[in-house]
Order: sequence, then structure tokens, then C-alpha cells
Amino acid sequence: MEAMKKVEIVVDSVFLNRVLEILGRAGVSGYTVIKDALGKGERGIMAGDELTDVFKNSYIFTVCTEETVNKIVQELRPLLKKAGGVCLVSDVLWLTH
Amino acid sequence: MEAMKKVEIVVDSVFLNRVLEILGRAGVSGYTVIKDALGKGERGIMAGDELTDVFKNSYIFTVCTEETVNKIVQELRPLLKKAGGVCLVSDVLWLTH
Amino acid sequence: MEAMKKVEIVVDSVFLNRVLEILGRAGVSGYTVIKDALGKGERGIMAGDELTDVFKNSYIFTVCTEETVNKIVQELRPLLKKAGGVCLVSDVLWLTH
Amino acid sequence: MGFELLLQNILNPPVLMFLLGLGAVLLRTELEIPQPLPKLFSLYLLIAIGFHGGYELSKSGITFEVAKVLLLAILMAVAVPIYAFFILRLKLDVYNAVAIAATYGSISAVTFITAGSFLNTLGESYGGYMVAAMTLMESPAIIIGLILLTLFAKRGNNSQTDWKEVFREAFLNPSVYVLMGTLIIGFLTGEKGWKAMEPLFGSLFKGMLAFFLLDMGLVAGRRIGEIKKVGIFLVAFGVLLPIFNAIISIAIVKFFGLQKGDAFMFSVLCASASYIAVPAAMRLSVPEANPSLYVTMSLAITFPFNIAVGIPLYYFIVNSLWG
Amino acid sequence: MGFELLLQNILNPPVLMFLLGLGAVLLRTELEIPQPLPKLFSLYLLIAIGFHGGYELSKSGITFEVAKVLLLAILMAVAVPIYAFFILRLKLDVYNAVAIAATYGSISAVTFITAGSFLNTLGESYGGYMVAAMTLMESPAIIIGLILLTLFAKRGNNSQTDWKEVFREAFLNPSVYVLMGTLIIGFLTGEKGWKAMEPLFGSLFKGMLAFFLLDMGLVAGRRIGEIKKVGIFLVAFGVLLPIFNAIISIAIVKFFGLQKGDAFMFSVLCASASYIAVPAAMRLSVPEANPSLYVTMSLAITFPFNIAVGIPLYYFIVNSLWG
Amino acid sequence: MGFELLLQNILNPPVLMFLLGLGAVLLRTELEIPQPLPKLFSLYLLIAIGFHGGYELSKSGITFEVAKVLLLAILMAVAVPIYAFFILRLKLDVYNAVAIAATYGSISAVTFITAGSFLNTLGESYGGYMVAAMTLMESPAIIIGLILLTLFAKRGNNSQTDWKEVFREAFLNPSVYVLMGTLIIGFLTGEKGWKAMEPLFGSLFKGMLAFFLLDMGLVAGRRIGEIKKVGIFLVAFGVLLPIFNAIISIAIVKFFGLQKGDAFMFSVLCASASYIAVPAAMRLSVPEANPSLYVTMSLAITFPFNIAVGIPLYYFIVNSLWG
Ligand SMILES: Nc1ncnc2c1ncn2[C@@H]1O[C@H](COP(=O)(O)O)[C@@H](O)[C@H]1O
Ligand SMILES: Nc1ncnc2c1ncn2[C@@H]1O[C@H](COP(=O)(O)O)[C@@H](O)[C@H]1O
Ligand SMILES: Nc1ncnc2c1ncn2[C@@H]1O[C@H](COP(=O)(O)O)[C@@H](O)[C@H]1O
Ligand code: NA
Ligand code: NA
Ligand code: NA
Repeated sequence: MEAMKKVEIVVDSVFLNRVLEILGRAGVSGYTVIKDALGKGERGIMAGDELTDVFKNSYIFTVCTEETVNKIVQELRPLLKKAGGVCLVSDVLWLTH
Repeated sequence: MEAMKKVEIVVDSVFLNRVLEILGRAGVSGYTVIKDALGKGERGIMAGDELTDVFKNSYIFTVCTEETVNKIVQELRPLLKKAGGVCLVSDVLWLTH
Repeated sequence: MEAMKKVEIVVDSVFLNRVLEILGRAGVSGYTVIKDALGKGERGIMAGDELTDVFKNSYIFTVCTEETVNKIVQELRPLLKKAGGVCLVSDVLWLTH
Repeated sequence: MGFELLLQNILNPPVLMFLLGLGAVLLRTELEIPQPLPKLFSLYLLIAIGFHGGYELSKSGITFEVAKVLLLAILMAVAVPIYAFFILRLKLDVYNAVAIAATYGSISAVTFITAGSFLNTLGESYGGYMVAAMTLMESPAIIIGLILLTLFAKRGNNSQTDWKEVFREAFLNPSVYVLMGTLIIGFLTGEKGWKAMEPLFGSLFKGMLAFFLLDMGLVAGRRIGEIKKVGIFLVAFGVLLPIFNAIISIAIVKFFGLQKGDAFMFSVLCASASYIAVPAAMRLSVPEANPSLYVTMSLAITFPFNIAVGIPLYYFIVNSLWG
Repeated sequence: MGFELLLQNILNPPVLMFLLGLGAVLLRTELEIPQPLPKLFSLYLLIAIGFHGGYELSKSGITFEVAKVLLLAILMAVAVPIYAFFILRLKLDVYNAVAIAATYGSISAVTFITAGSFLNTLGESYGGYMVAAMTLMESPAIIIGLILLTLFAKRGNNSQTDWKEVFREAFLNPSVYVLMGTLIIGFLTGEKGWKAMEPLFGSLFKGMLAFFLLDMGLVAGRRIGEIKKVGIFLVAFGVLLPIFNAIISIAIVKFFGLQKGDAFMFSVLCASASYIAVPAAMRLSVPEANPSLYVTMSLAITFPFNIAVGIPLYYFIVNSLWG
Repeated sequence: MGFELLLQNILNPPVLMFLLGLGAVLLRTELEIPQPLPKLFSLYLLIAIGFHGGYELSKSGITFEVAKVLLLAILMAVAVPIYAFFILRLKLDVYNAVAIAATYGSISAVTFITAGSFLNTLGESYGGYMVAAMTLMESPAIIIGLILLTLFAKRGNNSQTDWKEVFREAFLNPSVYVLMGTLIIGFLTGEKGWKAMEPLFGSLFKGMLAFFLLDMGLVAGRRIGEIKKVGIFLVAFGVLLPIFNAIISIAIVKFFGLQKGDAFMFSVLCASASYIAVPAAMRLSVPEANPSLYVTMSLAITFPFNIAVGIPLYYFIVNSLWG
């Protein structure tokens, strides 16, 4: 088991691809996405059941090294500033196989 | 990055609205919901694929201060006692933007 | 609140049942599953929207004691080796009710 | 009971599709019809039956006969959960007795629809107001159930019944609302409206029913493993109460002089048990009751029984009496 | 305006289904039509309308009349967002003005379809090329909107407009693509193709529209609570601009001598506002604008207004002029 | 090969819809048909084809001709994966060779259905028992594949083949089960059953096929980017093996004296490759093989080839021989 960082991101689903590009550029080894997430935050309720797919979030997480976290955070911050959303970092142990 | 608490809740989806009301009263700044989650616990298997939508869970998480956690926990406990479900608390760093 | 371990697993959804069997044998008290997760890893992109359901992951988590974690890890490792996927362990507090 | 009647019922695509669904689970194939497709089918069936009922009603008008049927419907919807409750209390705690009684006091639209299709293949028909009767029979059991709960359960203070919520769950649950709404729309738009809707909600009806029953078979099949946990008393209850309800209701409508087709459909309504509306309400208002009991009984025992055996049986009885 | 016209419009299954959906939200029933079912319905309607339009076009051929209509369509699609923008700037910042102007500059296929169904019940018809006109009218507003943004907004460096992305969003968004594609397929396969597709995409059309409008009612209803946040200026804008657009466009097509049915459908296109394609584009390109404004206005104000009142009103005007 | 035949095939709504779907991906529109809608369509097509086949079979009865076809079907279903395996072993490791061989040994129901629709537009037909033949041809390749694996692969102890699981995957996978089940139901309910189901499962069939092929185009399009990773050998294999299978099978059925329509459909079955049932089985039983290979080949090479070129080509050959 290896000590790693887990980065979790919630973002308006229209920006999912941007976030994945940022993760790619930061050099993560992989990521997991749950496409449909609802939520509430500064920008109001994302009730998600709209015909229009406006008001829907996506949830992404990636496990990576601390160094990579810093790269992600740097690129992500302006996007979150513009588009809203949440980014969390926590400690995990990764089962290497 | 700010040190915060992450509260995760899994509950029978029929009680999702109750949980969100509790979070609202506790004063969280936001939350994220994944509506369809399956699971198994004391109350048996929630296989979720039923026509009836009985046997389905929802997954909610919110990031908040320790103080807010205490408020949530206090109100949530009786609901979980009655309706089942799980509530977890852990440490995260929140990317402020 | 009780200190516990949270084990998170992402695996090709075709192996979901195998993972749940492993959890059962390890004696977990319960688990939660989110059936549809996309992702990217060593084995390429799991874009998930295919007609064929190939290329789709499932996300599972369980809260358990450290002891149980060890049992899970032992049985899970060969499966992950063969089938790919990710297993993470972290600390949580469990709200007992 | 005429064996050909039983065969005629079973050798129908909808019933066979139900069996196909059951078989898929028993043989452990991985066939599934994931959400929200079942929602699509059940919504379609509700709209179709409501619309068509409204159209029929616009032709026949609202007569004394109609009022009589509706009153009898309410009567039975109130009576069934009450006597069911006291039977169930012989073996069960108050919470589960309430939940099961409410389940059997309400109705199953798909059973009604399947019975209508069966009647149809026999070349007979029923009045459009029967759909209105069905709609009226969905809700009372929920209210009665919660009144019984308040009378007989000693609950702590913080789980008082929220009556406003209960009434909303009872009278404004989606299926009641859609049935009632499309009934009115069908009534208002009459011949012209139905002509525009008929290609979707008329001609395709039987095919959609067959498609949906495949799904019902899957859902029922998945619950079958739970039957052993239900216990012999409740299994017997799940078969005998419907028969009992059918007989009582046939006696009553015979007395009040309903027409044959209506009488049959009425008996099917009384014999059927809810598996969507009531369980949803019970889960919220009586979380102490175990959904594995009331959902399993309704879906895996009573529904298959009615579809395969109950419908021809009730028809046989009605046919003997009306001739 | 003829009161019977209003009544004739409202007493149609599709419009009543829309009201049923609205009512479901207002009465707080838990009725929902979850994704991807709405996607199924809207895709169905786009394919059906595109296919049928292409088939009609294959019969009529591409004439001078057709070219005229298409040019007028593009003209209006460019003009509306421009004058809408300057009206909106009286009260709003640039971002929101751009987003709302683009929303009203584009069109709503479902409004068009409902108008077609209304025309149909009056025994009148419109040319298949109107579908091509509709397709051409979806995109320009997005481009115009972003040109206005570049001209009038002072944005930081890192949020420059990505024009390639904008053009793709405008001209290759799913609904433009499907409409255009099925129009061509319908045109290419002509009589024979339509005969094979007619049972699904022809006969079922009205029923599917009614089904979908139930969903539109739910979606619009959920947004109604937001209307109070929108403010009186924008509520008035959401009703008056459509009327204004309809009148302007009727004047223009009268001048250019379009046929009656085409004129009516054209006015409906100009009066309608986008609620899928444009909001999606704006969310990505102008995240500074508030979707609660432009989505709410389009869905909860203009769409219901057009469906219930606008369609008979525009028809009344056209009918008075063409006679 | 008659150029008009090619054109006649392509200028059909279903094939054009497939191309529309392909184009949507290549032009990077965001069109998508999310799950479970594709599941709805494929289930619909399976039920429709099964039901109709059963009905046809109930008219024709089970004759010597039928038994002959079924035996030939099994023969080819066993032979194809074996010779495919040895061809593939020229370049690939055992795991991937097994997975691809099994994929091509099995069949694609949608290719079969599209061929049937093509035959139909030519005014010709095939026997209902061909559906039974198709059903029988789905499974053997999975078994043969895993037998080849056991014979030729040296795997560690803990990845022994679970034969019970394999047989279940092969014979009880959802599409085999649904096809077989509805075939039997169609057979049992005969004329009367089909009359009730025809509006949904008959008249709408071509439209639903077109709708579904739009989705197949999207799915295939998304895989096209992977073709370059597949390599020239496998691309050639994906085109040439189907042609080879078609020729072999035509020779055989000519020898055994099948009718023209049946011969054509038989050749299509042999030429088609599985993209649902077999990949699901391989993913579970041979995780060492790379799904990007076998899914991409089947979906992005062989399926489009068959739909656009293969079907008219095989028909051309059959037509030359049967005249
Ligand atoms: N405190 C929070 N805890 C969990 N999720 C949050 C929180 N705040 C915001 N979110 C999620 O992030 C999305 C965008 O947030 P915002 O940009 O604040 O509107 C929301 O719709 C939620 O899904
Ligand atoms: N140990 C656990 N780990 C993860 N999820 C759990 C656990 N126990 C229960 N759950 C989730 O909480 C739901 C309700 O649990 P229960 O009230 O124990 O039946 C279950 O259906 C699971 O989704
Ligand atoms: N670093 C990572 N962070 C988050 N999820 C991952 C990561 N690596 C792999 N995954 C998930 O695990 C699945 C299988 O990974 P792999 O076996 O590496 O292809 C991927 O499709 C992802 O959903
Ligand atoms: Na009943
Ligand atoms: Na407009
Ligand atoms: Na084959």
C-alpha cells in the first residue's frame, strides 16, 4: 500500500472535459468519473432533472502524488473561479498490484 | 487550501429530502448528491433495480467546519436510527478560490 | 463516532459481483455501490456510453475495521492484477446509531 | 372452473411475456430492463388507460350507473384495508399489519389492464368509468392505514404522522394524478382527441402491455427468493385474501346490479394489491414496517397469482352468475 | 382575437398535457419523467419533423419560393438577437444581455411542432421547407451573441472566445445536426422511405408530442418558482418580445408574399425562444451569465405563453391578413 | 456486382441513419443516445424479430427443411470460430485469437435484421425458422472459444475456466434468451397473438430499426479512432473473413438446396460478428484479451462493412446462383 493523495472535484458537467484535460496535463495516471451528480452551492441548486442538462454536475476523482496535486490545483483554480465547483484533497493508501 | 470536514451520508432515497433539510438547517454552504446508489447493510440488500424504487439509496456529501458537523450529527442520528443508513466524517483540504 | 477504515474500489463493472463476494467473505457489515462510473487508467479509457457495456466501471465502498481491510486486500489483489482497477483505503469516523 | 379459460388466459402474449420475465430470473440470465424504461412503460399504460377511459366516458356520459359504481368503489377501498388489518393482526405487529393492509386495500393498475385485455380477447368490454373507479380506489387505503396506525400504535413523540404529507401521498401520488388527469383530458377532447391519440395510446396498447409484463416478470422473479422469509401465513394471505375480496365484491355488485364486464373488472380491482403507490407511502410514513414483506407479497405472490389464475377464476365466477 | 380559437388551441391533447405537467409541479406530486426519456422524446420529434419535412420537400422540389423563405429565415435569425440585445442592455449587464438575446434569437422546435399540430387540426398545412427554415434559424443567434460579446464586453485575457468551439456549438449542435440530417434523408428516400417510416414517425407523432408536452410542463413548472427572481422587466420581455417578433415577421413575409400556412409557422419560429441548444452554448461560452435567467425566461415564461396564447394569437393575425 | 444494388441498399432510411450517426461522431457533434435507450431499442428489435419468426413458424410448421437449416446453422457456428482461430494465431497470442475468433463465430442480430429489411424492399422474404437458426448460432462460438483456450493457453491455476459460468453466458445470455422465448411465444400464440402484437412489433419495426441504427452509427463512430491501433492485419481480417464466411456458407447451402431468401440470410449470419453477447462473455472469461481489439473490429469495421457493402454483395452472389 502506498500513501497517495486523492483529489475530488465537483464541477458543472459542461466543464467536465476541461477538467479531464487539466488532469491529463498534470500527468495523473488515471481518474474516475461519475457523470451525473446534483448539488447545491454558491451558484444555487443544481437539481439536474431538467430537459436541458443545464444545472447538472459531474464528480471526478483521481489518486496521485502530492506533486501532481499542486499542478492540478494551479490549473484548476481559475476554472473553478469562473465556473464554480469544488476541489478537495485528502490522504489515501493505494493498493498497488 | 483550507482544512475542513467531509460528511458522507448514505440513506434510503425516500429520505433524501429529509437529509437535505437537515443539512440546510445545520447551515452547510453546499452539498453534492448522487441519487442512485445501491448497497447492503443491516436492513438487507438495496438492489435498486426494482420497478418500485423501494430498495434504493442516495449518497450525499457535504464539506463543512467541525462545528457544523456536530449540528448535522445531532439531527441526523434519530433519522438514521429510524430509517437506517450510514454517516461518515473525514478530513479534507478544500481548495478555496 | 467510531474510528474505522473506508475501502474504495473501482473495477470493470463485469467484475462487480466478484468484488461483492470478496467483501462478503471478508465479513463487512455492509457496502455501497454506484453502478456506473467512467474512468481512465492503465487499461485505457472506459468511456462507458457504449451499447455493449464493455468499458464501464463500478464504484464500491465499504466501511470496516482494519482487520477486515487486510482480508479484503489479500483477496482483492489477484483480481485487480488480472482485471485492473483501483483500491484505496482511508480513515473515517463512523456515526454509530 | 373452465380449464379452457385458464388456458385462454395463459396463452396470451402478455401473460406469456410475464412468464418469460420470471423464467429469466429463475434461470439466472442477466436480462434486465433498467430504469427509467419501466417508468416509461408504466407511464404509457397509465396515460393510455386514462385517456381511453375518458373518451369512453365522454361517449356514455356521467349517469346514475356511473355514480353507483364510483360509490361502491370507495366503499370497498375503505372496507378492505380494515378487515385485512384485523386478519393480519392475528400474527403481525401493528406496523407490518398496517402496511400490508394498505397494500391490499389499494389496487394494481397493471392487473386491471391485463384483465381488460383478457376481457377484450373474449369479445367483451367494460365501461370507461371503471378507470375512474380504479383511480378512486388507489388512495383510501393509505389514509385508512395511517388512521389504523394512529389508533393502535404507541409511537414516540418525534414520529407523529404528518397528515398533510399523508394526504398528498395518497391523493397526489403520480399514478392517481396521471390517471385522473388523462381521464379528464380524454373526456374533454372526446372523439377528436382520441382520434389523434389512438395510434400511440390505442393500437400499441397490447404490445406495450406485453413489453411491460416482461419487466414485471423480471421484478417479480427477483423477489421470489424472498418468499421463504415471508412465512406460510403471509403467503396464504397473499393468495386467499384476493379470492376473498373478489367474492365479496362480486356479491356486492351483483346485488347492486352492475353489468357483467364492469362486475368482472371491479372484482379484479378488489383482488389486486398495490406495488408502487402504497409501498412508496408506507416506506415514508411507516418505516418501522418491513418492505421485504409488503413488496414481496404484492409483487411476487399476489400479482402473479392474479395474472395467471385470478383473472380467469374471477371471470369464471362472474360468468356463472351473469351468464 | 377569436375566443373559440383560443379554446380550440387549449382543448387539444398536447396543450392539455402540458397543463397537466405544470399542475403536477404546482400540486407537488412526485411525478417525474427522468432522463433519458425526455431525450428519447425530443430526438423522436426532431427525427420525425426532419424526415417528414424532407419527404415533403422531395415532393415539392426546391423552388424559388423555398429559397425566399430560407433567406428570410436567416435574415430574422440575425436581426432578432441584435435588437433584443439593445433592448436588454437597458437593464442588464452585457453577459446576461448576450445570453438572453441569443436565446430569443434562436428557435424552439417543440413550439414549432405544436403550432404545426394546431394548424393541422384546422385543416391547413405548411411547406416542408419550413423545417429547413427552422434548422437555419437555430444557429445564427449563437454567433451573433458572441460577436456582440466581443464587441461590448471587456473580458480578461484568459477567457477569450474560442471561435472554433463557438461555430461547432452553433452549427453542429445535436438538434441542428439531426434536423438537417433527417431532412436530407427524407429528401433522398422520398415516397418509398417515408412509407417505411410513416408508422413510427408519422402516425404516432401527435401522441408522442402530447407525451413530450407532459414532460415540458413538468420542466417548465419546476422553473416557475424562479420567475420572481427574474424581475418584472424580464417577465414582460419574455411575453412582449415574442409578440413583437411575430408581428415584425408577419409584416415581412406578407410583404414577400408567403403562403398563409408558411407565414404562420414563420411567425411562430420568430416568436419562440431556444431552451436547449442556446443555453448549452451560453453556459460554456458565457459562464458569467446566469442560466437561471435565460433558461427560466425561455422555459417558464415564453414557452407556456406561446403554447397557450401565442399560437392562436399569431394565427389570428395571419388569418386576418391572409383571410 | 450491380451498382444499383449497392445504391438501393444505401438509399434506405436505416443505412442512411447509420451514416448519420457515424457522421455525428466524425463531425464531433455532441449527439448521444444515452443508456438505457439503446437497450430499449435492441430489446424491442429482439422481441419483434423473435415474435414474428415464431408466428411465421406457426404458419409453416416445423418441417424437414427447418431441421436442415438448423443443423447447418450449428455446423457453421462451430466451424467458423475454429478456422478463424488458426488464421488469427498467425499474428496474435492465444487470448486475443480466442476472443476474436469467438466474436466472428457468433452473429449480429442487427445485421440480420437490416438484411431482412433490405430483402423486404426487394419484395423477397425468408422463412421464420431463420430466426431460430440465428438464435442457435449465437452461443456455440463462446464454448468453442473457451475449449480452444483450454487446449492452447497455459494459464496459472487460479484462472481456471468456470465451465458452468461459461455455459450460462453462452446459452442464457439475454439476447439468446429473449429471441428463443419470444420465438416460442410467437409460435404458441400464432395468428391471434401476432394480430395483437403487430401494431407495436410489426408496423413500427422499420422505423425502430432506423432509430437504432442511428445509435449504432454513433457507437461505431466512437470506436473508429481505435482502428489505427488495431493494425492492418486485423482490419483486413475484419473485412475478408466475413466475405470468406459468406462464400463458404453460400456454397454449403446451395449444396443442401436452401431457398434463395434463406440462403441470403444464412450468409449474412455467417458473415456477421457479435458485438454484445460474445464481448460480454470474453471480458469475463478471457480478461487477458484486449476488448479494444475485438469490440473495435466487430463494431467499427465488420458491422459498417456488412451494412453498407456486405449485404448487397452477398445478395448479389446469392442472386447470381439462385437466379
Ligand atoms: N460545501 C459543499 N459540499 C459539497 N459539495 C459542494 C459544496 N459546495 C458546492 N458543492 C458542489 O459544487 C457545485 C458547484 O458549487 P458552487 O460553484 O458553489 O455553486 C454544487 O452544485 C455542489 O454540487
Ligand atoms: N459498512 C458499510 N459500508 C458502506 N456502506 C454501508 C455500510 N453499511 C451500510 N451501508 C449503506 O447504508 C445503507 C443502509 O444501511 P443499513 O441501514 O445498515 O441497512 C446500505 O444499503 C448501504 O448502502
Ligand atoms: N489514478 C487513478 N485515480 C482514480 N481512478 C483511477 C486511477 N487509475 C485508475 N482508476 C480507475 O480504475 C479503472 C481501471 O484502471 P486500470 O486498471 O488502471 O485501467 C479506471 O478506468 C479508472 O476508473
Ligand atoms: Na385491492
Ligand atoms: Na426566436
Ligand atoms: Na459469424
